[in-house]
Amino acid sequence: MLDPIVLFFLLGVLAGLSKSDLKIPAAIYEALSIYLLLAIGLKGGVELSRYPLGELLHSSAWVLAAGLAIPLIAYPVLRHLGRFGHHDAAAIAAHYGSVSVVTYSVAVAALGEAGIGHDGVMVIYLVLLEMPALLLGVVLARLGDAPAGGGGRLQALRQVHWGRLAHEVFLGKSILLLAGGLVIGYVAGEAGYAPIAPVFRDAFKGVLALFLLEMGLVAASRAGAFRTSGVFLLGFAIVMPLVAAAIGIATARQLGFSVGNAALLATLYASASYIAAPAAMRIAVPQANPALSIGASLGITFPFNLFVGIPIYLWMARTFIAG
Amino acid sequence: MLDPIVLFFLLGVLAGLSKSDLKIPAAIYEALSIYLLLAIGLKGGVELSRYPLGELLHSSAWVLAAGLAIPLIAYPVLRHLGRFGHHDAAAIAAHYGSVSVVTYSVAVAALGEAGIGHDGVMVIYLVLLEMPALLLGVVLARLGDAPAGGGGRLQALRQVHWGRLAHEVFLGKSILLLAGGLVIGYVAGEAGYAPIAPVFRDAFKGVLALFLLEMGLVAASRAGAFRTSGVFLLGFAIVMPLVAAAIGIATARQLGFSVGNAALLATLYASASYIAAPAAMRIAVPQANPALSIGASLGITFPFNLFVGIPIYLWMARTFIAG
Amino acid sequence: MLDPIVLFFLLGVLAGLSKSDLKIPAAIYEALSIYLLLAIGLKGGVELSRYPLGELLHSSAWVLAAGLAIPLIAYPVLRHLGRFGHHDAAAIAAHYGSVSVVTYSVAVAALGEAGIGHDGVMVIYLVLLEMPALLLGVVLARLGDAPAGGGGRLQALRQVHWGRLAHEVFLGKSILLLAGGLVIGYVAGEAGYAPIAPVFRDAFKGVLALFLLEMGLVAASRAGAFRTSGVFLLGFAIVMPLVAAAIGIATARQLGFSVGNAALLATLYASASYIAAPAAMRIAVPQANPALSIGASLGITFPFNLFVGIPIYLWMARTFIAG
Amino acid sequence: MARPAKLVTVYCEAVLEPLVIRELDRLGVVGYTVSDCRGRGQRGERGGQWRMSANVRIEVVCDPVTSERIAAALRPYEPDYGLLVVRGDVEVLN
Amino acid sequence: MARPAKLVTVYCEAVLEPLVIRELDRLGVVGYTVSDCRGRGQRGERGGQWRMSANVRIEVVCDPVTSERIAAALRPYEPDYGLLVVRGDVEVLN
Amino acid sequence: MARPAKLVTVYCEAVLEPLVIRELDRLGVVGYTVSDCRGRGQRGERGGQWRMSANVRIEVVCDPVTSERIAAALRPYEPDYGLLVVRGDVEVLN
Ligand SMILES: Nc1ncnc2c1ncn2[C@@H]1O[C@H](COP(=O)(O)O)[C@@H](O)[C@H]1O
Ligand SMILES: Nc1ncnc2c1ncn2[C@@H]1O[C@H](COP(=O)(O)O)[C@@H](O)[C@H]1O
Ligand SMILES: Nc1ncnc2c1ncn2[C@@H]1O[C@H](COP(=O)(O)O)[C@@H](O)[C@H]1O
Ligand code: NA
Ligand code: NA
Ligand code: NA
Repeated sequence: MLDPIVLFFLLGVLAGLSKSDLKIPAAIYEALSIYLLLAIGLKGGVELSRYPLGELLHSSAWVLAAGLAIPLIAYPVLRHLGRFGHHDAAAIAAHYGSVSVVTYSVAVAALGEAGIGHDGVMVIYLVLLEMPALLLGVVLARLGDAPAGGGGRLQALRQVHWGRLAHEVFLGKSILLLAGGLVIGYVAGEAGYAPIAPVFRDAFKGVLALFLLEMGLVAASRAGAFRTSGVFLLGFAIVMPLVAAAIGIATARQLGFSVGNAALLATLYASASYIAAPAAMRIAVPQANPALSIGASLGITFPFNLFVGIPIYLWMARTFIAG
Repeated sequence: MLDPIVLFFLLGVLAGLSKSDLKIPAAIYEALSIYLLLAIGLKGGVELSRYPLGELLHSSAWVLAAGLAIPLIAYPVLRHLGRFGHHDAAAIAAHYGSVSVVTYSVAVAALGEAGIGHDGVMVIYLVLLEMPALLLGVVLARLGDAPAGGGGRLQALRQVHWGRLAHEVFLGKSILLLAGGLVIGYVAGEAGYAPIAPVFRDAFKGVLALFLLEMGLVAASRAGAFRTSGVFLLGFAIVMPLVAAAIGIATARQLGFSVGNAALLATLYASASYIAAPAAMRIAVPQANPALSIGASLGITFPFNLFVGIPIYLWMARTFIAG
Repeated sequence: MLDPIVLFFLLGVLAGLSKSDLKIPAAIYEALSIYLLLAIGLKGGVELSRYPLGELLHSSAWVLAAGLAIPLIAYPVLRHLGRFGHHDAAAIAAHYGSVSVVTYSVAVAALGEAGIGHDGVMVIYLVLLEMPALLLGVVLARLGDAPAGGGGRLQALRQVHWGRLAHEVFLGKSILLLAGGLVIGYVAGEAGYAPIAPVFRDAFKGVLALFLLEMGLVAASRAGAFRTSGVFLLGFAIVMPLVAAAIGIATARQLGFSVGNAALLATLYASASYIAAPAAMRIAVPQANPALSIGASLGITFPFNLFVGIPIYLWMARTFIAG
Repeated sequence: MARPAKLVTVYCEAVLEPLVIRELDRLGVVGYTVSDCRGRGQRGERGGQWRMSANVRIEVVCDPVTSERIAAALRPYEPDYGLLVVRGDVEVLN
Repeated sequence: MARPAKLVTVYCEAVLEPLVIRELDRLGVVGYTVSDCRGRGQRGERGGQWRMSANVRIEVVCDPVTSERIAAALRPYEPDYGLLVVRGDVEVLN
Repeated sequence: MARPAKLVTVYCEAVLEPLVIRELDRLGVVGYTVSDCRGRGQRGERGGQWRMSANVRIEVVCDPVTSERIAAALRPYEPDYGLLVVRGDVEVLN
């Protein structure tokens, strides 16, 4: 049930840990991530045109609301069980509330491998879930800064540079490319998509393989940083995705999703961001130590989802969703 | 009639103007432009083998001669109506006399969209038109430097480093890759082209989309520079392409071109260079302000052609050329 | 019989020698070489699953042993006939003992062009032959450092940092990507390979063309360095591949290889490394002048093989191997 | 001809670049040069594999007073970001 | 061991690079180092998105007389091109 | 506030980078910054087209004693590799 594509990640990790001279230039990393975001957006946009928008609107509200539960669960757990400071707890919670484009793509590949269908519009949820958790993370961090009492809290929130934050989050390249691709795909439709499909559809999985190789190299470079962060974070980075996936399955069931869609929603909830979240949190909550949040999301949760999580979420969907 | 591919340009402009953190690395920009130039050359070369060369030679002389009218019209207009100095007038005239590979490619896509055929050998004209206008631009600039009287003029022209200029122009990467691709495509023929076609033909439009995204980012970074150059240049950057396109249609009619070929010739004439011309003019006429010529050609004329010009030129071809 | 793809190399050489402004960014060079190595490994791995491994093991021992004859012939020739110092002789011998991935790929294309089949598992030999010659080269260099007498020699070998050398050689990106691709391809099999095949199989030849363009640029930048190294090295760089190819044909005959496989083995033996070897030798035998070894392998032998060698090796295989 | 000046070099995380430029804007500093780099410091290795581990070097040629102001303006970023600010003496030759 | 020298740093438009190198050739300067960068100056922002807006930094370690000659050779380019030339004192350690 | 220090700049072949870093490790030097560059020197032009012709610039801000040690540690590489080590005076502003 494991797609062989995940082996590229392992190869990257091996190269990184063994200090091989294999290096993927930063310009290529940028190009690959731009491609993946655009390609996913485009595909979602093309499929959107065939979908009843009213139904989507209704589901979206639910998916968003349930999605925000994840950072709201993660924050107190990290703060009180994990004894992290409020900055770190908020930043990590934001990473886990947001989503991972690559994890989603590997799950789509795994569905294909297993012969299970899904709706392309699931990408909408990917776009929707990317950013609210980041805003919530900033709110949690600022509330933690505030002196006790409602007045102090309100003032703390007022001190956030909301404009700059919104800019950072909504005009970050992730949202811009995903949403931009969505709109272009919607406008282009099947006919307009066809001539660019050799690049944006047929090449997708091969490029994803190259990106996973690079992710492995990056994750390996994070191994050291993680070692310092202790056993609690390791456990959190494995248990949190499972809890989030369960929330995803419950939400999917509630909304009458198909097995494939349910598995993808579970995967989205379970995935942690490492493109949009790290950059946004570094600017908005600079007091948080990025080694912790990136170490957990990229160093543990990402490979866990790739190798163990996705098969579990697929099993969960098959078991708890009526075919 | 608008190809959805132009939306990628809009997305790039939006990202640039909103100061998003989306950046396409310079190395990728280079790679994409190398690819586009080579791919266009190759395609033209493959088609060249099926074409009567004698006829092509005859047309080429006409196309070149009519093409040189464009900078010769543009220069006095810019100099006297626009009150530009002779360096700036000459540099801008050179940009509009030369051609844009991407505009040409989008026009080819638009023809495809509209179900109108064209000859692949039109690429020959793209190659031919790229560089004479640049030489003419340098001549105009140097003549402007000269004291009054025929003797002064001759001496001014003698002072041009013709060797270095020819090197800059003929061995610039644009000509080298277009002409190189042409020769390789011609030698390879259909059979030799087939195994590289997945990269150079099937992927063309998708890569063009990515390049347009990048062009949008670059054009947005030019917006400020353009604001200073005033209303005259804005008008010039819109009217000049229309005039040039009319010359193109007339020339095409004269040569008995098909509707598709006529639309492409009009587009070539109407397009302004921003790969070969800026680099060559910067070296050969350093006194000219590049913000003006690049602002006009890339900031105004390029998007104008994409969104408004190409549909107009297509309409012109359909109206004035006998099907 | 010449594949038109080699014309891309000529175009690159032309651009380089004429000092055109065409530059392929280093990041793109890196990306292309990573792609080629991975793609070749993957393809070999997929084909490996259909092949009797026992037979392969037996052939491999022979292929390796015969392959090591090449540096052992090259070294004394360079040392005594060419009057090179032992460091340079050892480094050059190592380059010629190792193999060139691109030369191999062009030979595969030439076989396709000529309609001659071959086994994908030949890639195994490519992987196997890449590195032992490098180790041998280091041994030869160190033995040359040693004072006369067996004891001195042993001690010289003891002084080699074998661990670091093995790291450099086995975890260099060439071996890592080739071997990694091999394993992934083997595990994935045809079914797992199919979805990434548009990138790793269909695009292969087009990307190879782009890489050859870049190789031409690099080779041109080596032209000056080579001029100083004299006529002997020029002769060596042409005769050595022919001798090596002859050893390859003899070995292939001995092992009962098909015509296509024999031509590929001859090409592997005849090819000289310029990805793995230069980097490894620069670290392990720093006293050697890289201008000599790279000038010979990349400046002479590589184009010689492309344009003259491969057709000869193909002819040799056809003549001396029973169809 | 040669005019003495200070060369301030800021080594910092790539994500900090826009914030540093904003501080330069506030101080009215027009000229600067940025280049991409990687490195290591108190906060560990930053290998440049991706944006989160990339560094930049920002160079500003300016007068001594401005150089002090730049240093002061960047001080608040120090506790939270990888940052090194050094200053040397140069002459401007044009 | 340590030999005093001048470090001349030229910040300029990327298209100017071959012209600067040609001037160095004329002056008989063998050694130099070039790196790609972006920046801002009197002529606005040069963000490095494409070659026309890219900058380079050219560093030359040389003796004081040569440094003067380099500055003089580059002066003619100043009116037409984005260009900044600075000089500092260094010691060559090898 | 401003603390005097030395800025050691090592220009060398890209393949030498890991070896230089290893020497820094041995000397207990924590901080350094690396950037990619190209150039020309006694050993001809290194145009940066591929790794074998790429250069790097390694900068280390350190105290005078360490700067001497770095120079000494790199001396053995000099005969076999393209390498230039220079040192200048800077002040650390943070
Ligand atoms: N002593 C140093 N010399 C040169 N660069 C340094 C030094 N210390 C830090 N850096 C650079 O500044 C960045 C951030 O440093 P730090 O905050 O100490 O981790 C590093 O990644 C290096 O690029
Ligand atoms: N004061 C400065 N400090 C550092 N770099 C500068 C400065 N002024 C200009 N530059 C660099 O030189 C380039 C050209 O400058 P300019 O001609 O003033 O536009 C700029 O794009 C910057 O990279
Ligand atoms: N005088 C110099 N000024 C600046 N950089 C230099 C100088 N000499 C050498 N380099 C750099 O050091 C590298 C190796 O120099 P070399 O060993 O002399 O070939 C060159 O490729 C340049 O990048
Ligand atoms: Na999540
Ligand atoms: Na034109
Ligand atoms: Na060989």
